[in-house]
Amino acid sequence: MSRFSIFSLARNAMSWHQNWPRQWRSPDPKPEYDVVIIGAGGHGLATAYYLAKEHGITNVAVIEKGWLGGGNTGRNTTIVRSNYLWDESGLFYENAMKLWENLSQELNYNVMFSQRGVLNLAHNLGDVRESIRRVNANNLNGIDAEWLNAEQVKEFCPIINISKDSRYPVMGATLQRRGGTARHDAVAWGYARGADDMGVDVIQNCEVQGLMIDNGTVKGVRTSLGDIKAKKVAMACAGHTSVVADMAGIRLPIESHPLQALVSEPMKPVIDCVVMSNAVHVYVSQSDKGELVMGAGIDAYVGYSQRGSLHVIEDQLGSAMELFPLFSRTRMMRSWGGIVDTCPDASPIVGKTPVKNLYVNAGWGTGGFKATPGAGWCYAHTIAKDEPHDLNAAFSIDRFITGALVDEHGAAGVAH
Amino acid sequence: MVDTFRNSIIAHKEQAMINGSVSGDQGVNLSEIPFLAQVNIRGNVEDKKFVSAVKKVVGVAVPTDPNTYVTKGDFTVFWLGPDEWQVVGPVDGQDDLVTKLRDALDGLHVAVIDVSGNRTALDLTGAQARNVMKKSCRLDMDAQSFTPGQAVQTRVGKAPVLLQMLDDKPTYRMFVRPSFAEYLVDWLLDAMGEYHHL
Amino acid sequence: MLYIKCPWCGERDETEYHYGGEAHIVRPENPDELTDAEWAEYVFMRTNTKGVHRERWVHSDGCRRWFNVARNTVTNEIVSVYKTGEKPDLPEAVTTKPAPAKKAAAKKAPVKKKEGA
Amino acid sequence: MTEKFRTTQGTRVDRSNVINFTFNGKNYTGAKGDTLASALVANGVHLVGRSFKTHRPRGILTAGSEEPNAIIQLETGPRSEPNVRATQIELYEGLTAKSVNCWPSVNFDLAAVNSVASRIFVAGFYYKTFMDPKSMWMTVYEPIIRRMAGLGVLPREKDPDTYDHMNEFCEVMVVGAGPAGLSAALEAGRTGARVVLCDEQPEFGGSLLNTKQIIDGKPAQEWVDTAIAELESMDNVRLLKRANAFGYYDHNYITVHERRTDHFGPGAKPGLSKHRIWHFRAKQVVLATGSHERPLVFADNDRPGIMLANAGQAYANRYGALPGRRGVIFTNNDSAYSVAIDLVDAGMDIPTIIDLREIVDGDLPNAARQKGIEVLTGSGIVATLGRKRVTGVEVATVSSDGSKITGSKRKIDCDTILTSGGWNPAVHLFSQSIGKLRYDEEKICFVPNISSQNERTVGACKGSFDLQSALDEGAAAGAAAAMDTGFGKGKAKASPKALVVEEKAIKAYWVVPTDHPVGQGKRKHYVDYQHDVTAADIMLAAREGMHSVEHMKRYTTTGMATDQGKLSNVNGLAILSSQLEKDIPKVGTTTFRPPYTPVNFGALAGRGINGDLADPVRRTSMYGWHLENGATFEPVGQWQRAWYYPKAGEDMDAAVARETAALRDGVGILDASTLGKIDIQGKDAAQFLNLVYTNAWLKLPVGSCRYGFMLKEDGMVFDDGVTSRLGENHFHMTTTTGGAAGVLDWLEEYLQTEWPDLEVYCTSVTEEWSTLSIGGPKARQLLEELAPEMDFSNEAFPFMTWREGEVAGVPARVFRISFTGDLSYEINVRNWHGLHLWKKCMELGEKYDITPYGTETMHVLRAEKGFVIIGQETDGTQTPQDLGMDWIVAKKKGDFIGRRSFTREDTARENRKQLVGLVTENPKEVLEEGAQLTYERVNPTPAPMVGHVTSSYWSPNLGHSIAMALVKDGHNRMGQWIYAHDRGKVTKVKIVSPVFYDPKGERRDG
Repeated sequence: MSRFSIFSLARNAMSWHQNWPRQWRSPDPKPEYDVVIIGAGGHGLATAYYLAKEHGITNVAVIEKGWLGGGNTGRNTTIVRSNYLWDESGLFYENAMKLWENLSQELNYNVMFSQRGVLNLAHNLGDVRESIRRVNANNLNGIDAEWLNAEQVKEFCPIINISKDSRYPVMGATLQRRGGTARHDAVAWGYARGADDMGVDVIQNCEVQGLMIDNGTVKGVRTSLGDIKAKKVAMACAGHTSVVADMAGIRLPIESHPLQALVSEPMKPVIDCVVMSNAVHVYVSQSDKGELVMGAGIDAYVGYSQRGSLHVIEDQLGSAMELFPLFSRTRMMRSWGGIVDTCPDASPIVGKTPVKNLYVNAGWGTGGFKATPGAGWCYAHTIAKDEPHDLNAAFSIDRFITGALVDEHGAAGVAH
Repeated sequence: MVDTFRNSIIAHKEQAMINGSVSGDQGVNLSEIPFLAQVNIRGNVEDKKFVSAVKKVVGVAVPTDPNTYVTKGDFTVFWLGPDEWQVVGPVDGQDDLVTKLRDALDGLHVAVIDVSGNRTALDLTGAQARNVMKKSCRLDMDAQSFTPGQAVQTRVGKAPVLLQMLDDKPTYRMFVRPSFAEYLVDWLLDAMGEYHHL
Repeated sequence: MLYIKCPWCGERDETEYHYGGEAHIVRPENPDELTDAEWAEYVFMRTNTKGVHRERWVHSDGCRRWFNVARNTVTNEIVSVYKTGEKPDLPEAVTTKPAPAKKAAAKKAPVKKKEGA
Repeated sequence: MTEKFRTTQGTRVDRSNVINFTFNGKNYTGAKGDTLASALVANGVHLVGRSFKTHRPRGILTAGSEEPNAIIQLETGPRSEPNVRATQIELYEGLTAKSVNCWPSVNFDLAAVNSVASRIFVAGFYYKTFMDPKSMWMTVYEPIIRRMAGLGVLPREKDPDTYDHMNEFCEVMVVGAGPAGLSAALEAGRTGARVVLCDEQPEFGGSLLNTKQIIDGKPAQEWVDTAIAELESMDNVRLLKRANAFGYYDHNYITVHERRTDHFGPGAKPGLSKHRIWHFRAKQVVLATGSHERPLVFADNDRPGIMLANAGQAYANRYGALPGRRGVIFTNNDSAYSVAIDLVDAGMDIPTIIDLREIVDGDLPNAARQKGIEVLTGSGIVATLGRKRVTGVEVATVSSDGSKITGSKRKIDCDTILTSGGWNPAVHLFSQSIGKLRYDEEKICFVPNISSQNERTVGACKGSFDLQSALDEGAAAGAAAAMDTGFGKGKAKASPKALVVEEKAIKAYWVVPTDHPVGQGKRKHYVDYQHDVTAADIMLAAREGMHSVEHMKRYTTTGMATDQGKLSNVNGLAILSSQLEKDIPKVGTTTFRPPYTPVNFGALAGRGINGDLADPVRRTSMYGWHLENGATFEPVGQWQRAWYYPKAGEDMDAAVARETAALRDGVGILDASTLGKIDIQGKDAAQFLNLVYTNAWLKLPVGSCRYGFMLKEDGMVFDDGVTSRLGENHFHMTTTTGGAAGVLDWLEEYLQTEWPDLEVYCTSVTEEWSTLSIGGPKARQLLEELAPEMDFSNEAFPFMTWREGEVAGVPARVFRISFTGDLSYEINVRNWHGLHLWKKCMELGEKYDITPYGTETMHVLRAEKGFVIIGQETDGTQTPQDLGMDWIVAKKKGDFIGRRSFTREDTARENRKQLVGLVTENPKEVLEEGAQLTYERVNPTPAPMVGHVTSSYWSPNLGHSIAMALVKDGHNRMGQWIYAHDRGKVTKVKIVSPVFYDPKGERRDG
């Protein structure tokens, strides 16, 4: 792999950039792989990368019905944080955070991970109580978290309206300084390039049409490009997990919902951090291009349409205007939808399935992007060792039978 | 005897409603009609005993067409659901009405509940009233679609209301829960604002 | 903004309703006789259909009735609206009742072909 | 300064109506009917902006909303607006605007030094660098990038303008008021159906405003005028100008953004909303959105003075503003020839037309030749000259495959280049409606293929570029659409006859060669102007493996600028596919998402920019009194509840100390009206309660009350409340404030879907009743005065019973229940009597020093008694057993909602987190709610947390702090010392019973 750097850029500039190699190949599927990963989003590609890097398993295919990184990886609002409430989630996301912090160097691909700080606003006494509870849990888990009062919030994010008469008075906020944003496409591309370099086949425009299962053990996948044998098959297909799992006769506690986001026209910087408010379904940051990147709430109904209803955005912007009055005169330039797979306890499922050698990584709701490196890392371990890592042991399907849920509605909620 | 103990929850908005109203034939007028008698009836419309008993008291059979109301004398009966109606009568009429209904319906599987305090009423009337409603309500408000004789449960602004089309002036009557009343008044006055500037 | 026809009140905007999740999941008669897994199946497991999905809505701002909607979750086309206890009139391919995993998988094969994965 | 380029013709401006405006600090004049762009053109101003990345000088490229270069900051102060397209803003007296993203000025822009480094600034360069040293990304690189980025500047003040929404319904919605749209609206309108016609322009007519076409032997404008007149005469037709249909959502929901007052100037129309969003629910939709001209991609095709051909035509014909003195035209199709002819007629010198096609023999080209215009065939512009304004071109014959220059170069002087690369139907709304597109090999563009909603596409938007087809298709679609909604017979009357000049085929030619290979020299072929994306960038992306059109777009940022790819998408896609040697349809299509053009946040929020209208604040009947008497409020859901009532000089602690004391020693009064209340009737009512509550209800005597828990099927507590038996088959249920609506929906869900045979009716009466809670040892005395007829003795009116009677002269239900542990009565009176009763209580209670108290004091008092609050002691993960309330779970009554979950492995676990009380080692120390708990003082990281503090208060009555907490295995650890952690502070605490006060319950009887 030719290393990226200012020097390689300069060198290639001399030859008018004619000699840059492909960042990844477009191989035809081999008849058999040790591991076939379904879904070339951030999670699938990261899993392949760590399978190769950490476990030396390189005979791996990542198959994708569309284009790599084209699902939720390329549709989210790029927020990264690890300030989750429960030990299981907090430690899992913190592991991801640590991987984020070196990801550009690890992948030799600038994913523009920008730790500009994430504020989670509190608008009522219940919010305040839960925020402090979460800050303390984070601190004891070694996750950076602070509680700011309204004035400190104003100091950190000067454009925010902390007036007491506001419809949504700001009573304070939690701050995770190490939280921030990243360039979502670059994450997928960086992992794809890294995995490809270690011999992983990333096969795009290859749609899964069935799973080959022989008395309770998965043997491969049937695809639009023909059958592919596999010793192990790992699902990493987010919103479509139920559809693929159904091919194996597996039912999951997952519902897929439309989740909308939008960007404004690019403007000179007005907000330098990430602000999230569960209560009013607003979360916003400003991209390096100057666009306000905002997310809305999840549409209530099951949907695979990658489009939501305008009223969700209208209501969200009403709330946003109360928090950031100056947003009123900018414009929505583009809006879009993703399909988020949600679990009843707002926590993911990462582990084994009732079918031998078939693995599932799903149910991320709105946490998927921020989890990418950690999910890939743990999932790779789970696949390689055929048992979950301590960090994802709690996120099994069984918890819905035993009742040991990891209820993150408080901390995850609609927030991203 | 007149009840001197009662207060409308939006009594303090009276002046604002007067000031916010726009006079003239292109105007629009907002006012409160407080303290109407309101009784909620649940029952089985298949049961002839139920239907006739109600009719005996209020003078008219409960409407079975969704989104409609019928008026007879002092009483107006609104369809709220397949087994739910609301009778609206004159101020102070509720006690008598409830007693008569409970007696008439005794022994049937019904519910007769005095809900006179559960909603107050706002009248929006005048040439611009329809436009104000179009700004406020997601239903088809055009003259051919929503006509006198119709009433719907829906939202005006973000407030749940029972919305009655009274006449072609047009006049809309909104039955709104007291906790939402001030919000609804503020919303409607805001929506009426531009007609001061025509 | 979906436009949903309440079986009683007629067509209203989505905002007047609340979504009630997958339809036709019947509460077990005797929960005590179920294994934990069977109970979890009732409480948590969902079909999450890509394609025509039978789901429940309640007309919260209107008549407060719960009813069923068959909606294509890809196009949002509403195929059928029917009252609780009624049967929808749907093309055979999509009327297979979601339920115990394996059977469902086998049965729903035609749907899958149609909808793709 | 006079309008040097203003012609005597130009049909749509009123030269006699002179308008003064300022651009980049200089004063100019324009005419009524001008856009800012046309006025600038009339003044010979073309340098209007700088590109996003390399800050190259840029000029006005288009005459419409797709403009990528002429992006300006309109006005200053609170009404300033960033990123306005000069081509869209109508000129008004005193208009002030300046270019964005350039410093110190658009003429001399320091950041233009970027272009020096442009050789490094290729597609995706930033993914390849700025990585080392790691620390510099946040400290150096990114801050610089952020400073450079962005276009306009947001005003800091709150928006002084207002916005609103309108909800409308119609049978036929027609989008676009060009020839096709006008015909459609006419035919549909004539049937009497409700018809809406909207167009983003201030005038109807679409392309006919810019061209000189003939309909029925007369100038097309005459037909337009009569059509508009007829439409205006129809009551069933709504006409919306300056109204951009920006979204086509599910179920024929079309959203339109109308700019109501912008053309009058800022603040000129007080009382009127600046913008309005229209929500249209249409039975049928006709899309007549026209098409966008496509630029040709050639060397240095971005200099000011280079313009789309149809834009030049619009400026000359519509606005009477010549794009320049001497222009050449560069095309691959016939349409540009009519532009040449019009411009010559308008007085511009057009010496040459450069045509990429070898054979050019259409009627239009020949007409142009007759006007003495030289036509160079098989030729292309291989270089352009000039910097802040184009000064000339180099032309040469080029190979038809685009690979190279085949002839010798020839220089032509000019100040204007008008280019046409063909046309892209504006299929954005069609695509939003999830209609499927098809690539048309002959027309070289994407056209609508399969509709997915009740919609028809007509005219140029369908790829039917000639006027007659537009008229015919529009009329037919209008009539058919109306018929589908039950209006008319579906037959359109014969549409007028347009004079159609047949056009010869267009030639696909995606990149015009220059004297060095594309990307390997100084000359740049721009595809996305605003983002400085060149053909070379796209080719690089392809080389690097970005083979999906989406990868290419994201890697190069093609189509991500404010025009959202209206100009660049198809060129970009075509260049990518030729690079991959694949057919365009194989490489991909372009998808479009709302909005069609950007829409102001304020407009989308509508009245909602006023937060109090965006989300209702709910108030009780006593709210006004609380306000007047200095209450501080706490938001609980949408409700505003009195939190505490500070007297002069009191802080919260002092106020709460005073209020709690009153409750324990005297009498206090609380507004509890927000509790949910549900009337439950029917012969199966008790049985129903047995199913939804954990405890038993069949035997509850009439006149008695009982506290209950509701669980979800997962066995976790989700609501609680006291329910009273009013009659054998009649109950009055109360719920939490936040839970009210949810609980009623949930009860109905089970009644209607699971147990339809139960004879039970549930009705919300939350707001029928105002609820006052009167508590404290002196409560009984006060009640006896308030209601002389009633007997409040313990014998006649024991704890957990209710009585009906007259209180303070009004009918009331009095419930003897207590959330404080002390003697307490909850009085329910009709909502409109609430304020009266409250005042009466204050009046009669004065001698007992009656004290109004708020939610904070209520919370302290209930905590002293160990009563839980749903949502504070619970978070959806607690069973009744966890809360130490096994007593509330009936063992024998059989099934109830959630019961089965108790026996699941984790739920049955002995050592779950359980509710306990905590006292601090130092009794004066009050724990922080949300403090986390550990068994040991010193812990590793991560520390093993065993629970958290749910409630914590200073208890004035007990003289020490109290707290409630959920602690792992807490019930077995009474008396043990553990540790509370709050942001570094560690406090030693003892596990005790959560009942701190009057454990025997002796005080509740007074």
